[in-house]
Amino acid sequence: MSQKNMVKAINEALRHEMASDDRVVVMGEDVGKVGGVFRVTEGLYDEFGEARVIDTPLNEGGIVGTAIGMAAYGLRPVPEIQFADFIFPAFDQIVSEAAKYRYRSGGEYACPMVIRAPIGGGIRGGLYHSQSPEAFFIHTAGLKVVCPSNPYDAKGLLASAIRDEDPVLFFEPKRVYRAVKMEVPDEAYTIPLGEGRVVREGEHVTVVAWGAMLYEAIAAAEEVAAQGVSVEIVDPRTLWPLDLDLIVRSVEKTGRIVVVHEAPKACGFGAEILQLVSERAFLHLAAPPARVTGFDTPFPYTLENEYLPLARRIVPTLLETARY
Amino acid sequence: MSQKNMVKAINEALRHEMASDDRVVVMGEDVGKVGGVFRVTEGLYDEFGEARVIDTPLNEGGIVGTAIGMAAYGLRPVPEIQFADFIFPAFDQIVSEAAKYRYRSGGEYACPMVIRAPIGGGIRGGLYHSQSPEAFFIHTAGLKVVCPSNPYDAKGLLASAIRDEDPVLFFEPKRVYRAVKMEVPDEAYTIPLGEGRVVREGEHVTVVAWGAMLYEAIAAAEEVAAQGVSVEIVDPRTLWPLDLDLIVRSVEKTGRIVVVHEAPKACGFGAEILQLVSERAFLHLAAPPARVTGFDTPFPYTLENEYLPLARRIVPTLLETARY
Amino acid sequence: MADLLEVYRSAVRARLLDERLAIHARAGHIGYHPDAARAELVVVAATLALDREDWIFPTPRDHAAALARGVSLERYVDHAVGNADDALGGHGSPGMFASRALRIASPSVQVSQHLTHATGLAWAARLRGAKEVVLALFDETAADAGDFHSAVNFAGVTRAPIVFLSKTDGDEAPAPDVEVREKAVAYGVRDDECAGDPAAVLEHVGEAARRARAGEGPTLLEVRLRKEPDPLEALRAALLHEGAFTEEADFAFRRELLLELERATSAAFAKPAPRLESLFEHLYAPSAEGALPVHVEAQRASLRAAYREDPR
Amino acid sequence: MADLLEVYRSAVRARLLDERLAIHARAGHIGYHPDAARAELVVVAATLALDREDWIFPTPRDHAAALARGVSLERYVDHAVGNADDALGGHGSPGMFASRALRIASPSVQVSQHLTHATGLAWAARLRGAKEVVLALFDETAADAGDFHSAVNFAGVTRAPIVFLSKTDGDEAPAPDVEVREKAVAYGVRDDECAGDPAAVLEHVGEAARRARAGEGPTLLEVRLRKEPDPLEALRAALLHEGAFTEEADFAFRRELLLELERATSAAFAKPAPRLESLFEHLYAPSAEGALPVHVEAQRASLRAAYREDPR
Ligand SMILES: Cc1ncc(C[n+]2csc(CCOP(=O)(O)OP(=O)(O)O)c2C)c(N)n1
Ligand SMILES: Cc1ncc(C[n+]2csc(CCOP(=O)(O)OP(=O)(O)O)c2C)c(N)n1
Ligand SMILES: [Mg+2]
Ligand SMILES: [Mg+2]
Repeated sequence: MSQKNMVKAINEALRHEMASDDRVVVMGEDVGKVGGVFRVTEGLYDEFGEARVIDTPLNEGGIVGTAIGMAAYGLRPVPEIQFADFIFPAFDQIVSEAAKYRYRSGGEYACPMVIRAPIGGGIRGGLYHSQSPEAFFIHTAGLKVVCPSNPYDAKGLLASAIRDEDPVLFFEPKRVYRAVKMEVPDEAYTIPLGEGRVVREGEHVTVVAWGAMLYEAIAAAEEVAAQGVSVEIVDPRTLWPLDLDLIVRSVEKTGRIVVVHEAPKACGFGAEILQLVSERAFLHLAAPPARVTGFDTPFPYTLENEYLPLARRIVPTLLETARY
Repeated sequence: MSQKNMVKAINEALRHEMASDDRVVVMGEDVGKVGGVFRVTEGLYDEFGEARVIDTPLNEGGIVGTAIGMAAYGLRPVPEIQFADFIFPAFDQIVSEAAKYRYRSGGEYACPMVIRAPIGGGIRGGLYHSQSPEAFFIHTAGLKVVCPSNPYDAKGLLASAIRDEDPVLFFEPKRVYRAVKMEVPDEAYTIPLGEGRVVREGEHVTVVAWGAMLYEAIAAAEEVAAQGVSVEIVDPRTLWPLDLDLIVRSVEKTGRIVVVHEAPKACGFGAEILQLVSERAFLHLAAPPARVTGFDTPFPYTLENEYLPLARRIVPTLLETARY
Repeated sequence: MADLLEVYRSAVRARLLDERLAIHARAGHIGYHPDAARAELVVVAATLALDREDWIFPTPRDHAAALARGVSLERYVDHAVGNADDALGGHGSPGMFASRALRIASPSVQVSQHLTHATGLAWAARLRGAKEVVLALFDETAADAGDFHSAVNFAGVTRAPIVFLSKTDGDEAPAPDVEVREKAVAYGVRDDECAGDPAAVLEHVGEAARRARAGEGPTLLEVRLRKEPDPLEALRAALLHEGAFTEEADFAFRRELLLELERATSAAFAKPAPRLESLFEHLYAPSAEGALPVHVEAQRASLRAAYREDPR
Repeated sequence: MADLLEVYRSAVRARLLDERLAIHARAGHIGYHPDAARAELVVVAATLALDREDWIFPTPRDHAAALARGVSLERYVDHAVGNADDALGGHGSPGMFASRALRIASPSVQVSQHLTHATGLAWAARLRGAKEVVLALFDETAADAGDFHSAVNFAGVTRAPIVFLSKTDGDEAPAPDVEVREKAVAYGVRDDECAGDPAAVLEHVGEAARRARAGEGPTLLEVRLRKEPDPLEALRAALLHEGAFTEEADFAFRRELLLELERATSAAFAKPAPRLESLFEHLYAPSAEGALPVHVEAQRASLRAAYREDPR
């Protein structure tokens, strides 16, 4: 047990899984000798060698496509995409192939793999180093989508994702990578996919937030607490399949819900969560289900803090929802 | 004015726009001499020649990518994707490039183009000839998305899309292509993007449906009418930007809403429409907003009619919603 | 090595299957049928040039590979019909037949995407020290698509044990004026070519597979197919001429096949469709408790409710 | 044709800009700065080898092209800072500078995607009967990405008037062992190569552009860059040696530039950020009435409300 950041926690999960299962291989652009742009795979090349920590050409479609073949053979590839923004050259392979490989073959073949990619804004990276594409993959049947908000969850969820029999998108909030440190066990452990967590208990409004925005939700909750509004915060951790029961239980108590996410609003995951809640807990809703999200524009360079749903933009929606 | 099917109506719109604006070019796999897999571009090659009706290599990313360059030069390309299922090799070019071209260059460059693609099931085409990917593009800021349900709308909307200054995804319900005939003027006309249409007036429940599913919604409405449930049906025609005012006005009257679509449910466009209605008309809602959609699985081969939200699956939800 | 008679017999099975399923497709009994487009001899010969533990990545047109590995006509027709006995559970559309036991991979409908999978599997086999080789089939137009570039490039970089086989339509001119085999140099991959006759294919695929197995890396093999006159007819004439069989024997062989097809199709169409619930199977691996994810279970229940009186 | 002195002067501007913006990037004053990585001489020479009505598709590292076409340091720094005067409205991240007036296209951050745009524009120009030529710049690793394949293939098919210029890192070995220029044959495109010195680049790009303009089709030109010793230093020494300028004159020239940079950066950082509302501009073409789509207008209003006291 020691204080670790998320980069270290993920690195440990990779190391443990590779050590205990020789089918696990890591691959991607500069993941080997360089250890990845964010140094998440550092040291793995030295420990496991070039046959299991593989530097690939610059071609995300090729990375995911070859990983599908490796998975079909029986390996457990863990491809890294340098930024989630660069996942789109691999979109066809993920959406048309990996997601449907088991289904279309009637279970003859499966596609156990974990695609890791940093997501989110806040590093002044502009349009193509900041996006949060989770909704695309949630809309694609056959995938699972995970987004941890802290080092402890990241380590346990990644272990589960690697042991899962199906393709998992594992999105890492890059703004959290080195910003948050906490006690993380040195040994391997798992956190089951599909289980959310109540991060803060409260009475008046339920907030669902994940990744880097969880911290903004917490900051907003602190702020409105001073005005007598008590906020319960749920971190779903696994975005899909969603732990809807946990959210519904919370809404049954509070009667109000706000979802926060960085991605654009239109057809974002917020709409899905809120519509599911409207379906399951309609009579409990005392106020319109609400969202605070990135805008329906590309991710801007200069005004990124205005674009992001930071506490400043969450607070008014919390107050409005609580006082509706 | 004469009876025309949607294939003919779209073909006429292309011909009119090409004749009146020499910047308009059609391009794609076998759109030239062959006239397209569905014969939508038939005759254009003979009329306008190979410089304006262009057969391309089999590479959708190349088709859309070159179209972006052509648009930057000042042309108005209208690329065809043979099936919407094959749009994914072009996904990166559409989502990362076309959608953001104007925004990222501060308006120095624009990207006026219309990507045409047939969508939807019902032709026993299985996984890769049946999908409805509209939500992916609605989630991508900077695009417009159109889906006509009949020949008249198709002709007028396509003309508007081609004259629009921004990239438009124009999805054609392939099951409707030759199944529906109606009076369509021979001369050119436009229907503005962003304007929906009330297809059927009713009192008790609002249904939003588009493309081929509109006809299923109508069939379901007929069926429940016999049981005293009066259904109002809205066809948004342009999916994004959405004519939300029209839908909200209807819900203010009926107090109930059901969205029908072929695409999978999770993060589908239904969630967005319903959440927008919850935000705008919460106090008018007398029943939970509901959806009848394709399932969260890939599109199956054999059981496609069970997968699709046909009238049989719409009816129970209409009754439940009306009687809530 | 397989002999031409064996190739012929497998190819005739594929051809008669094509003719039969084309009828059912036209009549609307099945969704559609991607036929071999007269390339069955090439596909069969390439398949028989491999060892049984080698892997094949076919296109949806290459059912001849599955037949050559022993798939019965009935099993394939069950798949094309998508009935309750379909190995793919009625999920995959016609041509997507796959079998792990036979080492026939799941074909991609997106042209060329399976090529990258093939490279990945070959590379994985090599990383694991296996001696297995991969054959990846494609039609020449697929070389324009993006995944051809990824697949051959990754194969070049990894020296994966793979044979990319282009079934090149020798009656169509390439555009631009570049043969598929000429693209090999762009990836540092060995290229080769041969005519579409089965003896040549047996030899060239056999040799490329041998090199791959020996660690000498990938080959891009262009097979130039002439579809006129019908190559299967030409082989039949040659074998007859050589006395490999008599007209009567061939006639009897074909009649037997036609009867088998008749039985297979009658049986296949008589079988029920897959159960309603099968729609939700093989989406994810079954959980230990057999439970579906909550959202899927809700959808299953709603379908069941809408089809309450339906016995399926 | 441009002379080496002109190339030198533009390249020094680019270099000093790089040095300055690297400091601001490290200090966190700007998001980041994609520098020219010692390829500025190549980029400048290639730019000056073209006519002014020719089009350039740069990577985000190729600001030297914009400078060579007359963009002031202040204008570029405004962009890197993303202030209210940024030509891109604070939308594009550093390196995405674009100018229709200067025929500098919007660079893609997704490596290689701009190459396909370049082919499309060249093809469009040819379809319209214009004599304009396109220069598309890339770093050699981009040849692995999918859009390189699409772009060069479409250029080969259409015979578009385009020069693809690979800035190949001569200090890195290609993997597999294939030079970028060798890939041209896969697409039926002419290939060429030269060293990274500006005279060679002027000549080879000039010649490739001449061919393109004359309807002789595309060229894939591989420029082999050696980054050690610093090529800009080498050119400086050569020009000094030839007497093109004196040490003193060069010193004065650089001091002038440094002052200009000082003014540009001070000015750029003193300027306000773009207005809040600018977040929603250039999403779509402005409507006739200037109204935003309903959903965007609602978002604009909510932002404004959250920043009520903010004067921007
Ligand atoms: C990515 C993708 N785009 C489009 C298609 C549709 N498609 C199937 S085969 C084919 C090409 C047909 O040309 P060719 O291979 O020459 O076959 P031929 O028509 O000559 O038999 C196309 C465009 C596809 N399967 N995948
Ligand atoms: C599609 C895509 N994937 C990944 C990246 C991130 N990326 C930017 S440059 C680059 C390659 C760096 O290698 P090289 O071109 O050799 O530059 P060097 O590091 O040698 O300067 C990568 C992977 C990208 N821009 N686009
Ligand atoms: Mg062909
Ligand atoms: Mg390099």
